[in-house]
Amino acid sequence: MNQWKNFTKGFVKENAVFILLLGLCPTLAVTSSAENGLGMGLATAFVLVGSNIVVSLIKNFIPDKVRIPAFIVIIASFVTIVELVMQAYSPALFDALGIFIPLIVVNCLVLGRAEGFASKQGLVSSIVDGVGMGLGFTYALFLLGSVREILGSGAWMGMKFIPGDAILIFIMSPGAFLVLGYLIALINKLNKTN
Amino acid sequence: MGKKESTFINMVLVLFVITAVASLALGGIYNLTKEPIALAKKAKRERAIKEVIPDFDTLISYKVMPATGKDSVTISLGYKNDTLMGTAIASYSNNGYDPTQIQLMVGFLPNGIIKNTSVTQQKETPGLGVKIKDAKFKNQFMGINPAEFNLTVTKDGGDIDAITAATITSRAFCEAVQQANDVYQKEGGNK
Amino acid sequence: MSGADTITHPGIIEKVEQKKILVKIYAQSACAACHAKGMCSVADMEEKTVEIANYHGHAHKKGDMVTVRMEKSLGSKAVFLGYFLPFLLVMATLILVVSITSMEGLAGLLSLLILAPYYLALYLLKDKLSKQFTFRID
Amino acid sequence: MCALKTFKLGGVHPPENKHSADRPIEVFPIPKQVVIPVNQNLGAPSSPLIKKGDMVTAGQLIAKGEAFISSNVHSSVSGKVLKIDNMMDQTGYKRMAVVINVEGDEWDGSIDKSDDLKEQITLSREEIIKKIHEMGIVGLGGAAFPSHVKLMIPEGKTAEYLLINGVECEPYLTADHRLMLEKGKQILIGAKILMKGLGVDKAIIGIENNKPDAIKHITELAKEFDDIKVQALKVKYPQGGEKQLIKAAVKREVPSGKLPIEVGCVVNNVGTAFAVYEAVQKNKPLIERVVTVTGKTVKEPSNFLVRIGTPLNELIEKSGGDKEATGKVVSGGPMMGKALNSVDVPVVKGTSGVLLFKEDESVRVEMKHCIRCGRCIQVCPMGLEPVLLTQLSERGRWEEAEQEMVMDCIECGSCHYTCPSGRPLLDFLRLGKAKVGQLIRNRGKK
Amino acid sequence: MDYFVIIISAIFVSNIVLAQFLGICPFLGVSGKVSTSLGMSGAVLFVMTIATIVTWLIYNYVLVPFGITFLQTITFILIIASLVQMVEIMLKKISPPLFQALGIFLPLITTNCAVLGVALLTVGREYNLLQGVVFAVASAIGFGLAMLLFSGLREHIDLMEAPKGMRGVPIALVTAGILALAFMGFSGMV
Amino acid sequence: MFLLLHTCFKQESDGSVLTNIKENKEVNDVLIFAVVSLSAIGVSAAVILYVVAQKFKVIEDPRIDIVEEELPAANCGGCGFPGCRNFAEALVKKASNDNSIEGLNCPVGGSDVMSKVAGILGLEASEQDPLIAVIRCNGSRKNAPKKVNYNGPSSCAFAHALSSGENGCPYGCLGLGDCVVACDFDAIHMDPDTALPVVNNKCVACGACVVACPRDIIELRLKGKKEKRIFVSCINQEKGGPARKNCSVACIGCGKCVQVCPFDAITLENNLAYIDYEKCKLCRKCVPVCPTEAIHEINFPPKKPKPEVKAVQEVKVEKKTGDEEVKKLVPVTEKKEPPAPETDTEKKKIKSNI
Amino acid sequence: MNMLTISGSPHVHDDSTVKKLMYGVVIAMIPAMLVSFYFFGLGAVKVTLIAVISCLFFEWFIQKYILKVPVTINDGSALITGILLAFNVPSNLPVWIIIIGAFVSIAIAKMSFGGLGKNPFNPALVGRVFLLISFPVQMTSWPVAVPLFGEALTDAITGPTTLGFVKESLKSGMTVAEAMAEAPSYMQEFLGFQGGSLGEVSAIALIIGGLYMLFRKIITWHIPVAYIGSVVIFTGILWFVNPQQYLDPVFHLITGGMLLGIFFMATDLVTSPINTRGMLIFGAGAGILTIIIRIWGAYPEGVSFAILIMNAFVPLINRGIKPKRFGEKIVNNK
Ligand SMILES: Cc1cc2nc3c(=O)[nH]c(=O)nc-3n(C[C@H](O)[C@H](O)[C@H](O)COP(=O)(O)O)c2cc1C
Ligand SMILES: Cc1cc2nc3c(=O)[nH]c(=O)nc-3n(C[C@H](O)[C@H](O)[C@H](O)COP(=O)(O)O)c2cc1C
Ligand SMILES: Cc1cc2nc3c(=O)[nH]c(=O)nc-3n(C[C@H](O)[C@H](O)[C@H](O)COP(=O)(O)O)c2cc1C
Ligand SMILES: Cc1cc2nc3c(=O)[nH]c(=O)nc-3n(C[C@H](O)[C@H](O)[C@H](O)CO)c2cc1C
Ligand code: SF4
Ligand code: SF4
Ligand code: SF4
Ligand code: SF4
Ligand code: FES
Repeated sequence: MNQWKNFTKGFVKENAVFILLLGLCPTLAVTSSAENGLGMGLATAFVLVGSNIVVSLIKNFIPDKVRIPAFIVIIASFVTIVELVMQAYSPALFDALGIFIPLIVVNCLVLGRAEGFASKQGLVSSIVDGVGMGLGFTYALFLLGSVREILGSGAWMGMKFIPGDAILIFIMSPGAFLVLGYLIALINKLNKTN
Repeated sequence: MGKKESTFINMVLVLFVITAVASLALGGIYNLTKEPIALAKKAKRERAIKEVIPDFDTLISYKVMPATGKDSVTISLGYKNDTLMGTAIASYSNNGYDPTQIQLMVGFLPNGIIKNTSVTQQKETPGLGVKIKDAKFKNQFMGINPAEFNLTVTKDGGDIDAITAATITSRAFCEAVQQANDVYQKEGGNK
Repeated sequence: MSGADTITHPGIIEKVEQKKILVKIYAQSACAACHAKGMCSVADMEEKTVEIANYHGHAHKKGDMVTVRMEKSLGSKAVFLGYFLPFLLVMATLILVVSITSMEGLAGLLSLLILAPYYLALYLLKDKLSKQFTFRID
Repeated sequence: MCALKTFKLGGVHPPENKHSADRPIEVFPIPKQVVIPVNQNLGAPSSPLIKKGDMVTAGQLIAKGEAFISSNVHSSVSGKVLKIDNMMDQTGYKRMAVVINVEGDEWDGSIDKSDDLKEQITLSREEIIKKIHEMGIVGLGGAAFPSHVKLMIPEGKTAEYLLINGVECEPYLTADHRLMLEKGKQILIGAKILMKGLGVDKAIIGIENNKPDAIKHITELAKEFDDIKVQALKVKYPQGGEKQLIKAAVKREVPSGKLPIEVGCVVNNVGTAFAVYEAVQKNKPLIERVVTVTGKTVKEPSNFLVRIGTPLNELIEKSGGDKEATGKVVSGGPMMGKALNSVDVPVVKGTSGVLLFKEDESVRVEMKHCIRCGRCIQVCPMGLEPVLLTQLSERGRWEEAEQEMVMDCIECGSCHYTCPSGRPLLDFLRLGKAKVGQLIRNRGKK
Repeated sequence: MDYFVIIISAIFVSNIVLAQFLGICPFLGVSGKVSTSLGMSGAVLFVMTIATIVTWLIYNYVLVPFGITFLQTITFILIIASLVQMVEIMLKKISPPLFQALGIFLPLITTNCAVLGVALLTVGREYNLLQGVVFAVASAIGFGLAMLLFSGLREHIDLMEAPKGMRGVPIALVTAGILALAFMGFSGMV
Repeated sequence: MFLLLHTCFKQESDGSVLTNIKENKEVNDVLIFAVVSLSAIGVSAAVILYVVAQKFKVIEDPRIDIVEEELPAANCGGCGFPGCRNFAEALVKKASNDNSIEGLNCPVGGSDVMSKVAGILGLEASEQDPLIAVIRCNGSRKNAPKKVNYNGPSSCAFAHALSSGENGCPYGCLGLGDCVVACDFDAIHMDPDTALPVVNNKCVACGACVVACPRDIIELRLKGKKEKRIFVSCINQEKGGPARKNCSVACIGCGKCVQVCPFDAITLENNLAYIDYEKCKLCRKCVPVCPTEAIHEINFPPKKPKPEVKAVQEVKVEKKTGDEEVKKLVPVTEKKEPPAPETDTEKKKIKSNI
Repeated sequence: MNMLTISGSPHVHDDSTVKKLMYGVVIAMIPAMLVSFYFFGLGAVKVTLIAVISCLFFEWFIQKYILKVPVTINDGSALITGILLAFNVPSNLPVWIIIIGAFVSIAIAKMSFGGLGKNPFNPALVGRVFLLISFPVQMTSWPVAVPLFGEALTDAITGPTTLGFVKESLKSGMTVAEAMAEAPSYMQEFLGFQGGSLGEVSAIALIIGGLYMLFRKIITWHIPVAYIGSVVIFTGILWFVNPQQYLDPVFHLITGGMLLGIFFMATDLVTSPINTRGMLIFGAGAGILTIIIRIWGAYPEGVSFAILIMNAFVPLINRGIKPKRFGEKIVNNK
């Protein structure tokens, strides 16, 4: 039960993007399509789960004062792994996400979970937390990407359903801010009425 | 609690171990993915080449410096059963709308006619410059003979209809194709 | 006394010593206002304690809520001394060395090294600085 | 008379409506009962010297101001003290007042009741100040600031100019105008006395151009005095504000938070000058003043010479005020005056007029959001930003309001007058001033 | 590339915050007040410059020669993190009052992807050192400009009291969106 | 960690590449370089951070976090600190210095939270009885009809500064709701009929409204057992006559309640009775003796003989008796409108957002 | 006696109201509107009507059903936004695009911030720029102005605006003289014989409107004068240095949306600085930015962007530039 709560909190109550407003750079930058959002979300989730696991495993061996650099190294390693693997097996996505893959390192979400959760909790909880938060992040990016793609390109997951151009601005930078702004307002409202 | 204390030795040691392990692991992964990465890059290039010249089984590539640009272009000759099927020239232009180079693959049939073009890299504005990838624009280059065709946009007196509201990108595209043709004429045409 | 041109912070007196008072300021500006506060603990959110020369001589005791103020111009002066001047130094060295020697590595190294004497100079001037950057309490 | 002068910054020009301008000053009959608040001036309250049942004469001292900034109060009538109690005053709150049942009209013996003009100034500077203090003279321009205090120039400062404020920039009011026409000579002598009290050799009487007869009259009279000049001023509210008047007449700006003496000026109202004349030359305390009763529901807009303590109600009745059609009664002018809870309150030293509004005039226009038009800034004679100050005040951001100089506001109301969104700017500014003032005082205490 | 082009591009055309989406967290988090955002911008300017120099040196003189450029992410972040902490401690040691006056922006910068992003972009675009530094400085100025404008707007919005549902982050994001829209006017300038 | 790497790697790659590792000589160089450089950087970082840590770091007491978790996160400032976290810090600090957290209280969380916090810090919490805000004015439209029209911003603070208010009582509620605005907990709202604020159970006794009211009408009083409380709902200090002139339910300072109170809980000062809530035992003796019904009882069961009558309005004074002894018990249900001086013709709406 | 009313002073108010102000602007826009109807025929009427109706509708809908606040569509501000939005688009813009523009103007740029008076950015311009970026093709094909009522409805003939045309020519290496040879004469432009958005074609109509607003004291002179001044000085210098490459100030002033922006959009009370010193800076900044964008940017027209960017500076200007305070500088002539 508790683990379930642990797992679901990342979706609604503590959603990284909509509620905690963490990792907004990739959120805004790569969500010009649903697919990119999904890819970025999954990449982040992988790093999150991986580093949560490692941190929770070795937390007792790390002196307090080097814990941040140690965590950074661990996270950066996973990021590099994602970078390399994605380059090898999904080069198109890698191109699309560009610089934001290495920037997962500085996503406060990842470090925050490692530092705030995994370094204090056991392995199972950490995994559950990582998966929950990661999927929550992924779903947020996916949602944002979907809205932007539908409005901006008249397509979803690459499938075009209106011919010609849609409202281009939604796949450009102002659109990212606007859509996220109104999504957050909407979600706040839904949360309140619930 | 079994937490290690923050003594100097401890800290250095732990960080050393962590970084060492991390770098080892990464080195390992790097080695493992090196090949696939290279393969992926190659595959991407070959896919582009396949798109612009007829089917081939052997590819011979080399680089030349074009007369105009700063960087070299790669020429790939596609052979099937030792007959030259076509020449693919990876050309580029720095004059797109975005500072990022526009890179194209231009395929010439042995008779010098452009078979097709393919965009391998671009970061033009979505909805505008990106349309160079669309058939409507690209198909203008299919099957033309550059010798009797003015490879510039209509606005500059040429034969190519620019993308609406994206003349700059269209120009850059034409420029790249022109460059490929120049190189082809100089290098590949008579080989 | 006019409240213009000063930066104010609410704080709580931590310690009263003979000649000075230590006041803990609630850092309401950056971290406290940051939504990521709970999550981000990269450098352990820090509480600032400032020293105040107790020249007013009025009775303050531990635990009092007070308002700490510093002249605004000093804030920008601090940014200037702490960041902007060294930044200018680095840039100047870099450009100078590159244009003279056109060795980039050397230029980079030198421009970083120039910071050492700069901060040393600051260190030597530290007493003077401490006098300038004083806080007052109401 | 030289070219029209005025102040530069801001200002508005509301319709003048000076209906009572050609109504001579009428002596108002002594009422049956007067209510004399013991604190009628700006500053510390005075303490009563009499008790219930005492008999008093007109001009008798009944409350003494002991603090530095406070002033004496005299009985305005003769009769029996009914009670000393908390009575409602013009603020609507109850304050201590002396209630006197009028019996006859017996004056204190030392007062020279005659109409003779007494030009010779015999008292010395110190004696003048003392006399003004004793006679309970306060500024009649509105603020009711004890006049003797103004004459005691702080160390290190010197006065250069005496400015006599005959501007009367408030619409409707004509008390000063009539006084200048009818008692011009006395005012000039009063000015001379004030000059002597201040030790200055230059005086300027500022009069707005909408009173050409007063300008002409005073200029004529002033020819006798080569050190008193009349300055005609362009019509613009709030020219009568002392800082504005100084700016207009001598082109000096009183620095923020400072008094006029900072730039060598002292400003006094024409009514004050007249009261000073009477006090010094005739030994008459401030027990009566000119009050304009006017407004759209007043049949005969009038200027009355009224004993302090007379109920406003009687003034309104005498001038034919239509109470049924009246929706608002204002003590003072329409721009700065105070709306009254009730007309059963007495005339005090600071009452310059009673203004009755028709019912439909008395409710303000509907308030909307600020549209940031900046008009309030353009009309603010102090160069403040009322729109910003109001927002800060609404949100309780007092420190910022202080930094934006809310304390400089002279409460002229030009901003509110002109705001197209009908925002009650001055209301919030007052609130802000009160709170910021508190903050500053608390700071001072520590 | 021409320095002028780099500068105009980094400040206006491809503004690091409004067009590149780097450093959004401090952009939203620390922009409530103009004074704070100024302090933050100063710190970013300094750190970004120094960090770019150091990472450029490491990249070109260590990673490239040894063929281990794949380690760039991990080395860069470590370097930046310790650099920031070093500056912090130096300032504190040298002049505690100065440190106090500077506020607490430094730790915040560690997790700021703008610094790492600029370092990565610098090596990714194969700038030489001077170009890289110019790019970093211009990016920092662009960051500062965006921060400054945005904090001004937020102070204004704060005073205006947006409708309940939009208050806080949503309205800030909408404002940022319109700001980005306005900045598109600079496009095509390089 | 290796295991993990291995698994994740296994998922993503095909076996053929694995064999490459040993064959490739260059590969080992890369590995060595990687390890050496990264370790070097890592160790230097460690050294730097060590120094930093040595000279500089303040380790926060981990209990702060735990305490903060317990706190309601309302950040209302009711405790006197800028935010919940600051309060948590103060709690932990005080606990470790003085071994008690006396004097610190979270009004929102109440004694529940405080005892939990005390538990965390290993201390006994001082039991704090819950308080609630009480409106000490009943000068509703009916009881104190309006005499003038207020036409200004909806700000009690301003109206207070401007004049004595619409109903002429210089002490009473102005009805413009500064307290409502001040309350972060949605615990006060204006009753549109009476134009008086009403406090509901959401009140956490943070005191924000007490500060906001320019007339000091609101008092924090003991919530009382079963939420029963008795208080004088008036703060008018005028003498009886003037007070009654404006408001029919004003305390006239007759002192009857003082005499009748068996516990000496009531004091009379400045023509005004005040019930000390610590002394009051809720005996209700004072309620019926008050000639003006200024004493309110809340949440009491109705009195036995007339169960259908609402407690608050149980007694009604016969108007204009003058003699206070002659008063009747009149059940409210039998009455129509309480007699109010009929000068009020116009129904006053609460001034909209001025 | 009646029940008296109490309130703080002052007790009188001048007769200005928000409504009067707003309808004054509407009146000032009438000449330009008539000119647009004359030149672009029913297309212009249609665009104007749709823009106005949808702006009013969105404002009404949002206030009534979403924000649940009193509806204020009568105050005229949404009407202005609608007209100005129409003024800023070509007359053959598809209906659905106009509706999107109106939605963006009202819902995003105005109501999200709370409505009249609270928005930091000019709603009509946000709408227009949004459309310009989202629908570059539709937003930049202008029917040629045909001074025959009804004729242009067929909208077959499209051509660039004078500004776009000249810019394009200059870019492709022509000199100013060559480019201008084919452009309409200044007199034609002044009267309105040129392609372009609805409201921008006739300089004279805009000037009449602007003078009317100045006369009625709806706007002050500061922003227009600073704007025009900076444009004239900036382009004057460039022109002086190289008249072959840069256009003269008069051309810049009377072509494109310059005058429309100067008189009607830069002067929006809500989104410009609140004090006159700030207005001067605002106007000058907008002028310089307009020219920078016109000459070096991708867009031929820079007015909208320049004003929007300056809108973003307004809070800083308001904060930093204070009106001249009384007693600020002691100017005592002794
Ligand atoms: C945000 C933005 C993005 C643009 N993207 C492109 C683009 O990708 N390719 C392009 O050729 N023009 C692009 N343009 C337009 C050019 O700057 C320029 O206006 C246009 O290419 C001029 O050519 P035209 O004659 O086709 O309109 C863009 C403009 C803006 C404002
Ligand atoms: C806005 C404003 C308008 C004023 N208008 C007048 C006026 O018309 N006539 C006048 O005598 N005093 C006016 N005063 C009062 C003067 O500022 C000043 O206090 C007075 O002239 C001093 O003279 P007194 O002390 O004799 O009253 C005004 C004050 C303010 C703030
Ligand atoms: C964003 C953008 C803005 C443009 N603004 C204008 C303009 O203001 N005036 C103009 O004549 N042309 C303008 N153009 C149009 C181009 O300069 C070009 O002349 C036009 O797109 C030709 O397109 P067509 O070949 O489809 O007719 C603009 C183009 C774009 C992309
Ligand atoms: C002089 C003046 C100019 C205006 N200009 C505009 C404008 O350019 N765009 C607009 O949407 N509204 C304009 N309005 C209307 C109104 O101020 C605007 O919609 C507000 O920004 C909405 O809060 C103007 C109003 C006035 C009085
Ligand atoms: S009332 Fe105050 S703020 Fe308003 S115009 Fe007058 S001086 Fe300025
Ligand atoms: S006059 Fe009124 S609407 Fe205009 S700025 Fe001032 S407060 Fe706002
Ligand atoms: S503001 Fe008053 S009513 Fe609201 S919770 Fe605090 S004490 Fe209770
Ligand atoms: S209780 Fe006080 S604050 Fe509340 S409405 Fe009444 S007067 Fe205003
Ligand atoms: S994700 Fe970029 S700064 Fe936070």
